[in-house]
Amino acid sequence: MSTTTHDSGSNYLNHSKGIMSWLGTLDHKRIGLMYLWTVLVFFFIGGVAALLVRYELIAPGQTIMSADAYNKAFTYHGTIMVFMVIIPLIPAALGNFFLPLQLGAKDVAFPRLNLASYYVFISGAALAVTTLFLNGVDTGWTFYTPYSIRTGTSATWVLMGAFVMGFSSIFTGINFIVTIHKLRAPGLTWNRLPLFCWALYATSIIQVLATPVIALTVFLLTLERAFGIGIFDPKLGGDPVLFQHFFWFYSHPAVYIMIIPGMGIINEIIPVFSRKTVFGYTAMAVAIFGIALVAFVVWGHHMFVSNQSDLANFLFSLITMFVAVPTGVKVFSWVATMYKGSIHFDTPMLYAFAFLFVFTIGGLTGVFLATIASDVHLTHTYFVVAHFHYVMVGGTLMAFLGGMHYWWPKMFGRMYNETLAKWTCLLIFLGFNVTFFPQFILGSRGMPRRYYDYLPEFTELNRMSTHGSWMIGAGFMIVAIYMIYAIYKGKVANSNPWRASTLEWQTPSPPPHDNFAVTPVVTSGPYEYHD
Amino acid sequence: MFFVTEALANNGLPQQGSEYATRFDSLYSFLIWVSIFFFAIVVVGMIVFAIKFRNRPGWKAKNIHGHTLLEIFWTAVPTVLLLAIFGWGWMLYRDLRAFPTDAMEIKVIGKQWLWQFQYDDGRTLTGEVYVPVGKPVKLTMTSDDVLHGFFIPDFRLKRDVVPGMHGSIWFEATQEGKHQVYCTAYCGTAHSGMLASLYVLNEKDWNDWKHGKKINVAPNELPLAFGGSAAPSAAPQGGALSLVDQGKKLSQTKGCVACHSDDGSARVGPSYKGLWGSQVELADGSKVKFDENYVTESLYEPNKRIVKGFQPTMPTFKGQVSSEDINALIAYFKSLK
Amino acid sequence: MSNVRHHAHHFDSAQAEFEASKQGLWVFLVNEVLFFSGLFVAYAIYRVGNPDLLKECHHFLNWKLGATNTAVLIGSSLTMALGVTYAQKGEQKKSANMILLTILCAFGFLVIKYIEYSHKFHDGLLPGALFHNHELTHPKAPQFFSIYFVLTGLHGIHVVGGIVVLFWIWIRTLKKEFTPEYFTPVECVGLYWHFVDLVWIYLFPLLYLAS
Amino acid sequence: MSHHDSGHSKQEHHHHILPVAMAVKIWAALMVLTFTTVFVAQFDFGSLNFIVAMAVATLKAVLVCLFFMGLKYDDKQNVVIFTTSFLFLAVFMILTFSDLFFRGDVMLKKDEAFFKAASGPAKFKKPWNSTPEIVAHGKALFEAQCVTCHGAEGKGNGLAAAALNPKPRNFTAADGWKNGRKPSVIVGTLTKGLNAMPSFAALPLEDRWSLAHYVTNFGPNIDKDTPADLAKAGVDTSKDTLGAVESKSVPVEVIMERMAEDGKK
Repeated sequence: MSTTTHDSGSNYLNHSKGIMSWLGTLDHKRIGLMYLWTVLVFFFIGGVAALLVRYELIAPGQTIMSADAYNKAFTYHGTIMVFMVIIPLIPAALGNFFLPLQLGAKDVAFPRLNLASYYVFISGAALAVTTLFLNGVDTGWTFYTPYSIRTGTSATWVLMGAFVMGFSSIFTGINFIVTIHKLRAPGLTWNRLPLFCWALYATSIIQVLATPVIALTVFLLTLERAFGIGIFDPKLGGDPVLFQHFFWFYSHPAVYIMIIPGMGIINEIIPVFSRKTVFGYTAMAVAIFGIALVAFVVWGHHMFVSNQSDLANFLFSLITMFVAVPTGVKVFSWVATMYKGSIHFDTPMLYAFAFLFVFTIGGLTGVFLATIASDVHLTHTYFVVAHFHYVMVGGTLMAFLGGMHYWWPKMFGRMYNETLAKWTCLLIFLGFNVTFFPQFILGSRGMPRRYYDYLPEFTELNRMSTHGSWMIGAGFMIVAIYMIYAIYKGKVANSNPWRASTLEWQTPSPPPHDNFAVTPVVTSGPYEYHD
Repeated sequence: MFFVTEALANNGLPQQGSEYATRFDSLYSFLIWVSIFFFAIVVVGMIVFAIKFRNRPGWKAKNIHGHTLLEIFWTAVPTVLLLAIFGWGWMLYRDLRAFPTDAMEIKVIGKQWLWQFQYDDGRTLTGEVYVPVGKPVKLTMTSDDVLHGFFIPDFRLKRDVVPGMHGSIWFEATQEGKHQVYCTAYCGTAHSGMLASLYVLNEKDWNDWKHGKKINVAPNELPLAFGGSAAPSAAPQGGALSLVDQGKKLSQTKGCVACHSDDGSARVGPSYKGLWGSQVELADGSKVKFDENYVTESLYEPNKRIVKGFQPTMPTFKGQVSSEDINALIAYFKSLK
Repeated sequence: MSNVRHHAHHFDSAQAEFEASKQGLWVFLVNEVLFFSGLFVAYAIYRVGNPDLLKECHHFLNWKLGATNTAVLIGSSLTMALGVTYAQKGEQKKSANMILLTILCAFGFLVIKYIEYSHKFHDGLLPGALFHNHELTHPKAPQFFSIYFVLTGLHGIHVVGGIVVLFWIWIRTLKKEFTPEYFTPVECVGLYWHFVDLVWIYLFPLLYLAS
Repeated sequence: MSHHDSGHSKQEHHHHILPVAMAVKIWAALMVLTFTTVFVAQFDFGSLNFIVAMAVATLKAVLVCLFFMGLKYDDKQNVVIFTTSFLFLAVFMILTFSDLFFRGDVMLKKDEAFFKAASGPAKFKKPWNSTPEIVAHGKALFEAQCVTCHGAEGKGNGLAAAALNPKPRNFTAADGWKNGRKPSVIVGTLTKGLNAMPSFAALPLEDRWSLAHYVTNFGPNIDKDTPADLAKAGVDTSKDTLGAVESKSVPVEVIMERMAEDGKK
């Protein structure tokens, strides 16, 4: 693989000065960073909401807030974390930064569209967050009708926000698809494409195909609130279950928008720190696409008890089973990749371990919810809450942290404090399991989700869960501190500290404004290590 | 950590209230063991490889690109297993949906934030329902306002209650005594207060109860958060409790406590505490004395005169509370100084 | 601006940039199709679920105006296609006129729509709760008109958007910014405009001719 | 993916230019097709109309895509991309339909089981003849369904009677029976309902007969049905049973009303 070594002090960070040079930049790396900081701010807000929710639940009865305040707290936690954090987190932030680098391109196909998507995102998010200062919103992030039609809270604003943010997601999708089709470096054939790019490719396809539907759905819901168009409102002869179909046709694929990029990152990390190529490259790539496509035909498994027809229940339960097959292939292949490797225990790899551990649990509990009979008992309970946190937080967030630690030296040319990082990884991993494992038991024992108050027999498990949430919170704080410290004071990192072979490491750290002085020519697969 | 072992009893599932529940539990424990098996493969494999192939002097990684047979194997085996699991789950679900023609039917109405149960003899109960043991019972459910979810963990049974639709579930209880009912579809402020108690009675109690005689079954274990312990009423008339206790019990069984506390803390509605005889300020600014008449009016036409700072969301209890009940409630309110 | 166009730094040829932009637009159209999909699903549900619904309702839609609008849009598609052709040939003047014609057709379409809408408003044929027409008694008629208004409304919004971008390329054509080597914007706006026509090609029979 | 193996590989095919004459031909074709579809719509061929309309529309759409949008000469990638969208539109529709058009017991109107004792084998032979068993059965039903208004002794003095005007029928009195006190007549009243009394058509016919026999027993004297009356009531005395015993489906409003009344009890 050809490496381009040119050494001028100029990089994308110091290439031009002044706030305007950032706000108006067309450089995918700067846009990626702006996304990163913005998303992390929302992550903080959503996280605070989460801690409040957990703290309220530390004991039965009222602890710190009223029932209405609690309903708003979990609504904001859900809405912010889904629409403003996990969906843009990896594709828009890390993806924007590293996709062109991994392709050996100078930028994404449409830099202006890229910047536009950022501002669209900001304005949508602003719309949604404004409601914090109005009378809030208490529908839950699913906006189920008819409650979302009746509630007096300013739900309309949040719906508008979701509508607008949808377009930023679509723009990113369009951009990535074309970039991958048209801007790959010479010799970078489809079967030499890094799996992170494959993941982003699949994600983008979902974004383009699914997001417009939620846009329309929230649009209809807004009209329903404004004029009562009677499509979803039973009082006007509408069908509330139809809304759930519309909602989940997007929101189930959206779950894969959230997790597939995470899988992509793990696919990058494990080979690098095992010093060997990924096990079953083709199977990995195919599996990613398998998941992405099946994602579109399983949404009804969110509706097994919604009074949808038994035929639909049969089909959706059957098809849902097939999500587990490609997922299993990926998990097994990751483990197999380590076989006969030479494993380095750097922080990114530790996060990969953590990912495998929790994601496996998340995946397996998914089978419980795909099996229709057990779903009837478990759905709408804390079991579901635990399940999707194991996948979203345990999966996506662990992968994201892994990616941050993996690429930080490339993004800022500085190293973070390795020892501190490892201990924090352990803290977050433990805290995560302490928080969410008890919720499986709470759920199977019958505690419904979105409960402000609960029977005393659930007290200990809830208290345990709340304590765990503090560990996670502390963990993220520490990460934030040492990462930001690293940017300014961390020791300088060389251009390829992990001796990785994908293209983003073939350019100086931080990368120069136009990525590659000479367009690299690819001659072999992405993970060929010979050391 | 006693509570963990206690929580994990029976795979962390609640008591088995019906024959279906026992069959459900065998599927559930099968799923758990399958999960443990695959989890072990992944995590043990990961740990073993991590130790065995850790980076150390003299050790060099072998570049392995894949192993077709192995990959086919771990694609095929899970597929078969998953299809089997699907089949098992579907068979159980089919039983849930096959309604016996001789099932006794009770109509269920969910409204923010209480459950109403209507028997064919016209008897209407709120927040509690009585069924015979060992007889199939069918609940036909609808909602007055928003989505609700009817969930009986002991029967492993759940279904959304949708306004404008009628959905049904059925069960044949084997376990006498009280079974907790939850609302599982988020329905607003007092969502977590929207509970009910399902009492499974033996044949004798059932017949007594049907003919309005007093019965005594296991007392309701509702925690104070939901209004403290209440003995089930020998519906439709009250039992031989003191008037104040009758009132307290009514305030629980009729679901009042979902919205009105007796400790002064405001929920959806004002607390009863110290309300009696006081001048209540109304939404329109005028005042009214909280006395027998206002109590009665508030039960029959709840939204006629709303206390300042609260929403007109209370359903009418016309036809559900007798004048005896009202007297009991009044006595109870008086007792809350 | 000169007639010689320098392609953006991250493409290695104007050709590559053209191909990329065009594909980008195709992907955008995919997203557009899915955006309308929800409404077509809703439409289908009410049509199949209530076979007599459309029989009754479509009498209250003016198929003559609908047909006229179809003709107008097809005409605009022709002028648009010619606009692109002339742009490719470098015949700026003709291209500009064709684009102008397209814009006029678009306005024509909106005027006719306005006439239709005002009749509906007058007759109380309005979405859902606002519906108050006494001749049309079908219980689901309010839903039908919800779907009618949302579908045609969203399509109308797309027409307005079309007018804006058409105007933009019209000005640029007048400024002679396009050459046989560089006409990407004309091509892309063309694709978009044909898509708007495409949607109407289905809306017309589905809403007006349902018997 | 042959020549797309690398995004940077030059694609030196010059742009295809749609000839003016060709464009005009396509336009003409589209106009003709439009007239066709409008013309066809003037006649009623039943479901055929829809099929024709959709076929024509699709034909028009294909023409626009291939020529005006130039897919015919375009990069095949774009063809694939655009067709995907319709694939997923289809998925969306089909799976949503798998629910909407296959709802089983969910909707009230379809939920026969919602009506008490809707079906099952006939309990009595020739239920139009009064027997002790059938009267006993009638008594049970009466106590479940009727006492709230008609009172336990059938005096029309049940709990709800106070609220009702005209007062519920007093079965013990002989006066005021406009249509006589024959069971067949009472069955008719039970089926149709009268004044404040809702229709009990939800009860199986033989249950209505049982009730009729029971309430006639309250009275001073018992009216018998003549064969003529039975014939009038549509009873085939040659048979053993009343035939179909499943309940007539009752309009939704009636049930709603009834539930509302239950609520008030």
